[in-house]
Amino acid sequence: MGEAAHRYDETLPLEYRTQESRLNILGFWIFLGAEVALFATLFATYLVLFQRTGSGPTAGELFEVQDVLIETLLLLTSSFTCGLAIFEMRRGRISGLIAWLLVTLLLGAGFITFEIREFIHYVHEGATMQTSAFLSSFFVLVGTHGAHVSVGIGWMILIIIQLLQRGFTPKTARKVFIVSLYWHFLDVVWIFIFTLVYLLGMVI
Amino acid sequence: MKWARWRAVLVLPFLFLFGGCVERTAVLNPQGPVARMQYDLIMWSVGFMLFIIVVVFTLFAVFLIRYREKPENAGYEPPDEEGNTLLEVVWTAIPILIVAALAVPTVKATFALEKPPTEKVKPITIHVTAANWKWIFSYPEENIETVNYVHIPAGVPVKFKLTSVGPMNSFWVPELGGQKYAMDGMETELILQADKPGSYMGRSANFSGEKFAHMEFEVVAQTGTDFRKWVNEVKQTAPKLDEKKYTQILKPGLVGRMTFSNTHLQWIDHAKQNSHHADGKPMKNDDQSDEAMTNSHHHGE
Amino acid sequence: MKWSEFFVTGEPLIYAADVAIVLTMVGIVFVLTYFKKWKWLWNEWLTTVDHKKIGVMYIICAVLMLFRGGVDALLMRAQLTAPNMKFLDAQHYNEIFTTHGTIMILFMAMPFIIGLMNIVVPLQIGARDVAFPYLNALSFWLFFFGALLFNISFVIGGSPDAGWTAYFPLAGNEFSHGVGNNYYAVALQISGIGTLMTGINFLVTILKMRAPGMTLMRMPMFTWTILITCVLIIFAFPVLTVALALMTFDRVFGTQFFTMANGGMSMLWANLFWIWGHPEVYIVILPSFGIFSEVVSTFAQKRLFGYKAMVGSIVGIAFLSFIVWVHHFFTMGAGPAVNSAFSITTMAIAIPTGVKIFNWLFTIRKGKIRFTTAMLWSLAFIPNFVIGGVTGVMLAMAAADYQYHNSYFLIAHFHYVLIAGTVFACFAGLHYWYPKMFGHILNERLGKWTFWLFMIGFNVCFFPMYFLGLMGMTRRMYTYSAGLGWTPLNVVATVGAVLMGIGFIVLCYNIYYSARYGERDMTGDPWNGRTLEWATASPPVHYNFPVTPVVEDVDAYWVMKKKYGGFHVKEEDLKPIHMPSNSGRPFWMSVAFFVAGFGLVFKWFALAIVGALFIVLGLILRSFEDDDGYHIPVDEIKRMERAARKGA
Amino acid sequence: MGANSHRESFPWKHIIGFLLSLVLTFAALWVALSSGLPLKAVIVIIVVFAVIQASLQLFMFMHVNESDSGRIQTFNMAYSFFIAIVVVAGSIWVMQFVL
Repeated sequence: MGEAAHRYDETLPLEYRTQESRLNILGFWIFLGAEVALFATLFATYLVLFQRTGSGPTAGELFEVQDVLIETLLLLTSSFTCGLAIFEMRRGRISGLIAWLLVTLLLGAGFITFEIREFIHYVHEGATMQTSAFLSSFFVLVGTHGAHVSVGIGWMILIIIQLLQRGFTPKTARKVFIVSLYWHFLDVVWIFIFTLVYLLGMVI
Repeated sequence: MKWARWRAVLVLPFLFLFGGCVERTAVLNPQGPVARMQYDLIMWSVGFMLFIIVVVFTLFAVFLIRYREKPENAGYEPPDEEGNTLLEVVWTAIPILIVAALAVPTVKATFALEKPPTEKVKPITIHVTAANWKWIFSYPEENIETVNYVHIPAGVPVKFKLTSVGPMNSFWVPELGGQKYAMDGMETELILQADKPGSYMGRSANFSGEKFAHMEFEVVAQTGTDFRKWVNEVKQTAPKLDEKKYTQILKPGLVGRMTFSNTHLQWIDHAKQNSHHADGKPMKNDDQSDEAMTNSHHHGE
Repeated sequence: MKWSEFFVTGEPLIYAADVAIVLTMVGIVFVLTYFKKWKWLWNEWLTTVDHKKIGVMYIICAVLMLFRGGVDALLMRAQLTAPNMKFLDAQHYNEIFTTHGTIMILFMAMPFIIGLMNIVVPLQIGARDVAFPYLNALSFWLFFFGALLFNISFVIGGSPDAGWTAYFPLAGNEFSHGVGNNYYAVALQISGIGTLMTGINFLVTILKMRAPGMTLMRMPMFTWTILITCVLIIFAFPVLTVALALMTFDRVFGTQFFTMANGGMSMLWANLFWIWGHPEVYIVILPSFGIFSEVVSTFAQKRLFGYKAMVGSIVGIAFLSFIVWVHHFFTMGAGPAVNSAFSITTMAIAIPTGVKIFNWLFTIRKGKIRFTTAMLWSLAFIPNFVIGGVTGVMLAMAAADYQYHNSYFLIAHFHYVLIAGTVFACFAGLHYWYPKMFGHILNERLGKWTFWLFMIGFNVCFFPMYFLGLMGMTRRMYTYSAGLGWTPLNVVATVGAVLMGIGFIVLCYNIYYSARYGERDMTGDPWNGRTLEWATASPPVHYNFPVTPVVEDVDAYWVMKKKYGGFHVKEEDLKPIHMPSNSGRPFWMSVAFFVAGFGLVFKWFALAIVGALFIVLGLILRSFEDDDGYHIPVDEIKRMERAARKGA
Repeated sequence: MGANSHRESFPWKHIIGFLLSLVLTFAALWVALSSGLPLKAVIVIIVVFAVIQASLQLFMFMHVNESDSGRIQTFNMAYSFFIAIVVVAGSIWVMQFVL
């Protein structure tokens, strides 16, 4: 870091104004690239194992379209509202930003609630992580995504607090922007979980 | 392969230099068509590799000697050259050609090794089960089983169907050909063939735990008639294997050679355990195999 | 759990190690207290975010790990010297080769490379520090505590014993009951997270923080290789993260990924391991290529031949490295089509590698070669690496690989590429950049002794192994019988290993000797270097450059020297410099990782949760932190510059 | 600077992206469960839909190509998708014989 860290450019949106912010945002994008590789490995594991059900139930026996659809719509909508939050931030409206972030949070919490319910339901049916390779890979893949969403919720809460404390600064704006990237990314992962885990599991 | 022999001559001095001799150097002493195919491929590659080594080492030596800093050339200023497109194209093209020259026979051999080396003789099948730390050989057609040694007819392709109870092992008889893994819940196939009667050392090439170093076995190649004779002898004299005895054999530890006049395949085939493509082969009473059968039952198809 | 299971017992070697560890600890505490150095240790090192200090700490750890891995190697060679030796028992031998492999790759080669890149890359691109200095400190401490966790397995709980590849089901609960492989899974995980962050950090640093005028195609070759290595790290390490996580789940929580029942599949582990494992090989070899490029060009006193082709070949190698992994298990039965495809992609790597070899050869052609120690290592690399490389091509030929696989032929091959590639590069880089790190030169005479002992020892040790492999000796055998004819070559190999050990001792002595009597480097440019790191003082002031240099061509500093007679700083150009603040948090957060990891290893979940809570606490505190660093005023810069350049 | 140089007063991009996502989700659901297409066709179609939807997120919501690092970001994501395909398809291909 040097003077560059404080190179300030008024023409850019708030979150891009300092060199430090630009570095952070790029770094986070690259981290997301690593996350793609991480989830790809989990998907590869799941796809290799999902028909190896041992003595446990199969995907077709387990999944229910209704639950999955509700989770999908919740997360999809939360990604949209998160986008709206950034839109509001770029218009300089902090109340709009916080409002949309709160909606996003609520939708995310709803998603997590449904997911936990789904997991509990499976466990009650005797389908646990230890039952078969299929279920191990299912719980770890979907669970890793769920853990990411939970982390996202906690993180967003921290940032809302900072927004309330400090208002719009290049730093808080950058943090909001980065958490929004994270949130959208989780939706991208979910799209593939929806397709390759649930839809595929229900057709094969 | 006159050319290959000639190249072998280049390697041999090294072997003698290091106190080995050809007979000891199992990989370079092929005793069957499979090993020979691999030997030829190895020798073919060794030629190119020696060529590369000679070229690089020569350039290296010449440049080092000519261009070192000496009091005489104190005023010499090395030229500021960026590169030389022509040269760079040349030393990109030559490796490409060499790789191509190696890739074609490699692909051919890789495919060829999956088939018996000869069509004329009907191959025999031997199931190989690796366990901690012994090799179990089952002859499904002859209905006999051996432990830690295996008899095969010379001149006949042998299909070894490999699996494992427990850690992964690798089935390797260097004089007869390359290895393949024996893995739990899987079946891999390795085809070998011996030219003539003889005894060949085999061993596990993949670390499988404490006593792995002792996982050796002997491959005894016999003439067709001797082999038949041996099979009949085993059938008449060897004891029967039962599940209790078999479970005992599977226990981790070392055992000597054993011979039985039936096979464990009657009640369990470890290759079918836990796999997706279970064919629902009937397995008898014992708990383990029952479980194995349900485990491997595929619900979706 | 009983105490006798907690502490490893039974072997005199282990008791000796226990005593040595306790004595060392007491000694360190005593020295720090006696000389009142605790505060210095904390302020200058444990909390530092300075890339140069972090780099030095990486290298110190790497050298320590080289010692540990080397002792493992010598023990193995001792056991294999003669047939039926009773020096080590099977279990002990198995633990030793497992830790040898794991330590040498993950805790020696990688940190050595990462240490050098920490020190050199920001200097080479004319930056003040890396993009994320705080994260850099965290990376180091995660690596450090990961390595520590792995190493304590030796005395607490038992070492992993399933090979550095940890193939299942051997490494699973069914066959590995102790905590050894838990250590493997957790310790590698912790240091792996650190490595991933290093990758992101340096990628952003190189892409965004280069000095004005330094376009991508003007970057020094070492920086180029690090850039590409970062890409490999970023996309390969998540795969390891997942593989190790699944291993942890299987071993600690009883899932069925790689088990023998309920659909588990051991081949999946091999597949995931090598998807990471092959790029990993290039993560340690590409930077080595970079180091050799710098050293060869400096001491041939001539610019690197075919710069563009060199860049292209690095990119090509990196690309190919992700699509060759199956060659590590050609013998697993995937069928001829799969094997042929991966065979061809593997052989294709030889093409860009060959291009590089010829480019180095033609760099020294028409040069004026100075045989410094660093140059000797770099020159020795060429023939030795070619031997390793061509045997690599032979191994890549699937049908022939069935005969080499898992034999000593393979062992010889990968030691030829990893030692002649990575270890030679680490030594070359150490000698080359040593004055930049510490301000004095490593003694050349002792350096040459190290070189010849180690290089000859290396060949004596590993060349016979090619033939042992062809004779049917397989890797990881703790003993062999007398009638096989393997004895003479094994004796030769052991002699070679001893020579390498002596070479290492000479190196350590050299470090001590040079610190006391070594020639001080007052110029900052002892080798007549070509790249920007030589434009600063040795060692550089913590802000690196008083003003950011402007780059006009490849070999930026060389051009400056030709055109302007050096890098001149006018005092009126000085502006206050912004620097990041030190932080103790990376250190204690990594301690928390260590505690959580330790809990996980022993399934003491309460402890693991406590550790995890501290990690979360650290993250929250970081999020709320509002520290923008500090500025160094111009007068202070003037003072420090004069002090650093005194005597120049 | 792409998306943010002209400040819009209404989030058209987001709304279009959201609606398209919904359409693609339901379309994939229909293809999978009610279309009666052969299995291979179903798999291809739903995977293609997923990829389109992911790109929608990346470009409409995440603005992957904005800022002075837009090209790096885009290349980074493209390469990570390439790696994802290698890992997933490669693993399946390599282990097909035991699946």
